[in-house]
Amino acid sequence: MANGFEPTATAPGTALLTVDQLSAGYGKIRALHGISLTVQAAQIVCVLGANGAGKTTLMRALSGLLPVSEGTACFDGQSIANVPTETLVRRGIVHVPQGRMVFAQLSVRENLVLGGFTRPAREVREHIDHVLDYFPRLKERIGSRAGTLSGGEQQMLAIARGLLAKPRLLMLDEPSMGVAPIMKDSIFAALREIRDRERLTLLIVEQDADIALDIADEGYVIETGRVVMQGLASALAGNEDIRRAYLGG
Amino acid sequence: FENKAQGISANEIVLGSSQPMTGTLAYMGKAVDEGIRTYFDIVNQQGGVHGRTIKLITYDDELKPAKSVANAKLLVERDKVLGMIGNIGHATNISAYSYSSTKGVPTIGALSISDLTSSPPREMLYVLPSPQSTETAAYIDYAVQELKAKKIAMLYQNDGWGKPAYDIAVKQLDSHGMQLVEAQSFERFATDLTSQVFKLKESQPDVVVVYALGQEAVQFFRAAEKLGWTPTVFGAGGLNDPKFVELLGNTPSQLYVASYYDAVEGDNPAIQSFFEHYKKLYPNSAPSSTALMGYSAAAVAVEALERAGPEPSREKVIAALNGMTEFDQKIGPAITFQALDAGPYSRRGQTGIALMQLKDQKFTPLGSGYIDPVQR
Amino acid sequence: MKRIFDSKPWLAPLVFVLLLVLAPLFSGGYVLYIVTLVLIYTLASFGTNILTGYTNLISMAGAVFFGVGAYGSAILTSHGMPLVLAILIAASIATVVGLLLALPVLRLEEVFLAIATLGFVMVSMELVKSGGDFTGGENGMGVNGPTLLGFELGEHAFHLFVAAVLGVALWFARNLSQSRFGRGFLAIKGSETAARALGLNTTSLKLVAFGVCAFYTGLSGALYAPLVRFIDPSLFNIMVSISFVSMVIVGGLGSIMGSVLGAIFVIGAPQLLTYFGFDQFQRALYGVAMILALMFLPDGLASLLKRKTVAGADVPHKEGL
Amino acid sequence: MSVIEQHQSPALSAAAGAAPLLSLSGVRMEFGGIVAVNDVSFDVMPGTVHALIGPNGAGKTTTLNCISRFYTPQQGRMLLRTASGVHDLLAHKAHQIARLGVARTFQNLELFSDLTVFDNVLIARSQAMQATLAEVLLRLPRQRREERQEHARTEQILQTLGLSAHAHSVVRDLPYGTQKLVELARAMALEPTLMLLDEPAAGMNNREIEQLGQTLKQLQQATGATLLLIEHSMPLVMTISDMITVMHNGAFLAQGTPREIESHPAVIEAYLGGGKSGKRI
Amino acid sequence: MLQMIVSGIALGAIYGLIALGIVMVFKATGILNFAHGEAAMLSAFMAYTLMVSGLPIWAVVLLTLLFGAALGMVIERFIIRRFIGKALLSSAICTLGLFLVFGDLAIWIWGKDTQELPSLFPNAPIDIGGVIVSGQDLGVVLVCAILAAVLFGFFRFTRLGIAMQATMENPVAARLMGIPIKRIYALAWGISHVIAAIAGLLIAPMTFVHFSMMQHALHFAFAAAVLGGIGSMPGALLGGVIIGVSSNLTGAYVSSAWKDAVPFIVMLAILILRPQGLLARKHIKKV
Ligand SMILES: Nc1ncnc2c1ncn2[C@@H]1O[C@H](COP(=O)(O)OP(=O)(O)OP(=O)(O)O)[C@@H](O)[C@H]1O
Ligand SMILES: Nc1ncnc2c1ncn2[C@@H]1O[C@H](COP(=O)(O)OP(=O)(O)OP(=O)(O)O)[C@@H](O)[C@H]1O
Ligand SMILES: CC(C)C[C@H](N)C(=O)O
Ligand SMILES: [Mg+2]
Ligand SMILES: [Mg+2]
Repeated sequence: MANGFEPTATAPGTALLTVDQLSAGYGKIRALHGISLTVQAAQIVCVLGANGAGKTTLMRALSGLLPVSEGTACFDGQSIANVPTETLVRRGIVHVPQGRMVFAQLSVRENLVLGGFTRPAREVREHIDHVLDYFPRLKERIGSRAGTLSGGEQQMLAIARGLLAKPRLLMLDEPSMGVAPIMKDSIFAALREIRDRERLTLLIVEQDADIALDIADEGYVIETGRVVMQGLASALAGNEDIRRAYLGG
Repeated sequence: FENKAQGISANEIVLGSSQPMTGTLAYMGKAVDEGIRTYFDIVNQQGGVHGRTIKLITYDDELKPAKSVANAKLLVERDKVLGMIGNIGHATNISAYSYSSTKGVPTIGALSISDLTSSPPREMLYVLPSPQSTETAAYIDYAVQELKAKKIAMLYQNDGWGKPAYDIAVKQLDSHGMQLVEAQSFERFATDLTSQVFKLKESQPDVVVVYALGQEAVQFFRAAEKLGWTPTVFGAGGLNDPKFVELLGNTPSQLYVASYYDAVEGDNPAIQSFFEHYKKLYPNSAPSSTALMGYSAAAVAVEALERAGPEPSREKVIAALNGMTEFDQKIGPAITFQALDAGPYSRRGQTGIALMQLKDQKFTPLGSGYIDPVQR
Repeated sequence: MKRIFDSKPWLAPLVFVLLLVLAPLFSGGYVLYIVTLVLIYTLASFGTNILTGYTNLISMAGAVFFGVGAYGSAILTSHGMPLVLAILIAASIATVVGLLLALPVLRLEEVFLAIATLGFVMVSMELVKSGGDFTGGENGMGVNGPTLLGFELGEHAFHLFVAAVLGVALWFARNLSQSRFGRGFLAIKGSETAARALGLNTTSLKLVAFGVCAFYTGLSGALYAPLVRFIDPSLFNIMVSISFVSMVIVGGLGSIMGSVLGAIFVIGAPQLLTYFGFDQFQRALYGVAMILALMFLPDGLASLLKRKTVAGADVPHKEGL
Repeated sequence: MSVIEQHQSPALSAAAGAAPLLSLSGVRMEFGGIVAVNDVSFDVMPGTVHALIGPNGAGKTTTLNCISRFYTPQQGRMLLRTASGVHDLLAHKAHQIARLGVARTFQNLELFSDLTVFDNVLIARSQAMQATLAEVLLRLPRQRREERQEHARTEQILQTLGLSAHAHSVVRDLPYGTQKLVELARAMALEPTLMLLDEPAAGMNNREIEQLGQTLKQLQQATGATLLLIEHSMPLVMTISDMITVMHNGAFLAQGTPREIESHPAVIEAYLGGGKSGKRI
Repeated sequence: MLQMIVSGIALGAIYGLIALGIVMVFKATGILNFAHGEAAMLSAFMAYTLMVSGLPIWAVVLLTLLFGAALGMVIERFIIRRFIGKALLSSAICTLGLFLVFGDLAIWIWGKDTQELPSLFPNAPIDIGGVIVSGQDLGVVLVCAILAAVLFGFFRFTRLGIAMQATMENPVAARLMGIPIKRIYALAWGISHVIAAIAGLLIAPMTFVHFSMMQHALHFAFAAAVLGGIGSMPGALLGGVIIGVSSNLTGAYVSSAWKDAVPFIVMLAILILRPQGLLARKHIKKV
């Protein structure tokens, strides 16, 4: 396909990611205490929670950066607990980490090329142009080294790099951090568009509950490593009590 | 009779040695150690000294003074050796001696050609091989007087072994009213000597004195070949070594070296039978003049022990060494120690060297016997 | 609970160091010599730790400071100066040398700093070799044995003397680490950018770190000379510098106790191998021990004595998860 | 008065009867062909919360880096008015800026991440310590007194920001939001007259942002400090700022009160957009 | 003068050759390998053993390169892997441990004697307008330049090369891209040790084969690597040439005693002016 995307095998409505009673942590410190969640194919699920709740930890555990101590996590019917990150990327799980982690010494283009490391090089080359359409700012700086980009530009690069892996499940940890309002809106719009068009599945951790619940189908609220609330995004957004108790504002 | 505190038991005498067994001079330490052990083995097979076999304990000092002190302490205090034998190097000997002398432990045969090791003379430090002042001065004299050299240049290793040789050469030339036409130095294990050789060649010397060992010496000849130059060379004493000749291969250049002993591959029967035994014990080691240094040290030790009698002690060994004059070690000049105040060579066992020339891949004596410009 | 500049965990190390100081007095000789040597090297290890462990400046100039200290005390005592004074002056000269060398290279980072400072070692070796009678040139020079107030110090007395110097130095190092200077060093290591934003003059702090390192290392050299009684240009050897850095890494970056353990490992272990009859492949065994130590105790030997580590200074610098 | 005319801020400040605390004029910063800041001028009045907003890559952080002297602008002047007089910032080095009473935080977190929260803040108190190297080595009374005082002061600062519980945690192990707060605490510990905050609310949720806003307001009232705030969180910017300067493509775009900026067409077009994110809540 | 410069370039190429391997592994894994020279020494001994066993030259070369690759991968697998993402110094000191082990290993297997390895190139001197170079010199320069160019292209233009640099900068982020960092490490060490083997084969005819044959050159190789920016392959070669030429000119016109020290002074002066090294880009840290 011209844009580099191919339809995924999983039909809508089937669970792509199933997490059951998952626990993980740092050394002896446990940060997650039995988290369960389900993400349907082509769904957008957002995870909300105060700072320190364990959102980042959850993503790290799912992408193989942290060992899972208990519970199960299945992706497309296969277990992903304690599977090396690089294997998971090949299976289609891509994690855009909090704090961007762009390769500062490499150029924007090189960063993007590495985003598609697991894919045929030629395909990636075409795909880069396509993804850059969403981020005109990056296009202007394609030859610059990523370390010289502004904070928001780096965030865009991190997201673009994630997209270039052509994931089936894209996990974004606070994708809007440091991004200007107008850009934030357009990134989320783009994500939704890609989901609709390419049937990309998204698991998003986001601090801005309003915008997250706006694009999400379903939402989870976690607190100190446990799920305290879950439901349709619209329901969560509409419930004043929940807003006051967990989401602020 | 026993004196365990001094390394003497009913049927054994223990001596100790501190050698560079690792690091850049490891090959020397190894050869000396093997030389000493071979000699002792021969003696032990013949019943030992006054019924006692001799045992050697060797520790590695990497040629570092701090380590040689530690080794000396270990040898004296734990291993309770009668004396130290065959320690290589100037710095290592001096620092070890600063300790061992306080315990009254003699160093029977220090192997250093540095003049400073024996000058000023140190009471219990008996240095064996001929000093550099003999060797280098002999080269200059021979070149000037016999070869009628007008222009002499020098290449030396930039350290405590090569630099003193340079100083002596300058002094000796001065006594002939001459000067070096060119002097170049290099560091141990230098990768390349081209620039030095180039400068030396440009000065068009009749004779080049080369204080380099092993591979650097070979590099010198290779570089000279590369530049199309066939110099007449006086090489450092250490070059008197079959291994070096093997590396060097055929060279159009003339090479003279000093030897502290008769030729390794010559017809000296003592050397021949020594190396026969040596090859049996160490089939993988090539005979070398360095191993003969070990021979020399061991021979002096055995002689001193013989003279010390059946009830030896450190004091008796020291007395025996002090009285050692014209002891024939059978492989080279006789060994003599003089009264402590007799001058800068009073604690230097031998001062003569033989000049040899490389012919058909073999070092053969020039036939002029042992030269001794020091004339003590 | 980790808490940096806590003064309590000092008891255990103190006992340990006391043991180190007192035990060999009963045996003397070889053990005493090795322990004295270890104590002397511990000083250099301290100094290197302040520069490398705390401030994250990788310097290979240690051999220069050590050599200057050693030659300084050797030359001064040979001209009749009392040992204590000679040692202090020698260490001060080393400090000045340290500051002068630091000035041009402060802008350099990590590997660049390391290799640039390595250049100083090469150059000073050449200078000492051409020092003529003053330094003994390539031949090196014999050194007078230690004396105090005109009395010759025996090996036991000198050991105690070294221990006393080390005690004071240890106290100074601790005081320094628990001050705005020590914290400033750690700040530079953590983020030089942030340090500057907080008003820390990082240039002068780095100079202080270099100065302190040079002083301690110089002191170490100044005590080494009278112990070994012979010094030569081989003191200005890159391996000497590397051994100081090794002590700090193997012992534990940023840990004062680590400095002691590192010195024991780097200086003591090879001797120990000799002592127990492993002199054959001593270097290889020691190398293997070093590799294993680093593989399994990445935070250094000090992590064996867990609580004594200065938290924070021992954590690798690189971005983790 | 139109927003654009307000750009003549010296006139404005003169009208208000006070001299600006910080005054930038014609600042230009270029990186090998990329003009990050292009002839930017604005004043920050003492005792105000002054926001600096603009699209990604507009040059906000770069401007801040110029003020705090991590960068040297190729052109322009930057003056800081303190009790001791008017200082030309270009004549100062980064660490001297801090000593003039200017503290800053960093967009990408520049914490001493291997150290504890307590030590991060204590390091910022170094300036308050006068003991010399000799006093330190010998632990003379002044050194001991200062250490005591500053330990106490540090504890107090941590308490103010609600960080006491984390005092002895190593910063690296803390969640992102908390780390942001530590940076703020560290800047506060300098007791600055001007605080430069680069996206302090990034990584915080709405409630936390609200809290942060209150904290900043209180801080300002308690210390009289001036805040120059870069933020993309409109809820925060619009509620606590007295004045907002907008940059776009390295250049000055507009300046005005929150109400004026909110409805400024050029700002809406370039920055706020029509969506949810640009709205105050 | 010209002669000195030309033979300085030949000498510099030797340093550059060792530096290339050091830079290679640094650029991909962020580890400063002190044992690199010793690995070259082991390879040279290996070649010597193969040679005396009577194998043809091409087989000796091939097997030696294979040996190098295997050696590098084994080191990576059992030791270096534990140091991924760790601080620069602990891994560097660890390789120092390797340095010691390799030294003794060589003594243990091959003894303390010096051996000879014939040159792969015709050793006859060639006279080019009064300047004399040996085939050996030319060969080293040529091989070094080709290697530098190939490695430069590899890091600049291939995805694998870029991935290696990413791995060094941030192993975690690299894994998030699906880069198998362990394999990257193994590969980098394998390649760098093949370069070490090449260096061993080419240098041995000049220094001879013995356990400390690389120790002198190692300092200069490090200086060359750093001077070039320890991230740039052409930089390593250029650094080597500057070191070699300044060393030779010092030897010829100042004093041969300062031959080893002056190149470091030159390096220092250049670094003070250009702290990131000659051909490397400045490390970016934006705040
Ligand atoms: N490297 C670490 N070592 C130890 N504990 C950690 C580490 N990283 C996070 N934690 C702890 O794990 C818990 C969850 O942290 P996590 O980073 O997952 O929170 P979060 O929900 O992502 O917060 P934020 O919104 O601030 O990003 C916190 O209590 C935190 O202190
Ligand atoms: N050191 C540098 N080298 C090259 N370009 C740079 C450098 N620093 C900044 N830039 C460029 O200057 C522009 C402004 O960057 P700056 O960081 O100031 O933006 P910003 O307004 O803070 O954006 P954001 O809101 O995303 O943080 C960007 O396009 C950036 O890429
Ligand atoms: C034994 C000698 C040939 C060399 C030794 N280094 C010396 O000092 O003289
Ligand atoms: Mg998080
Ligand atoms: Mg910014």
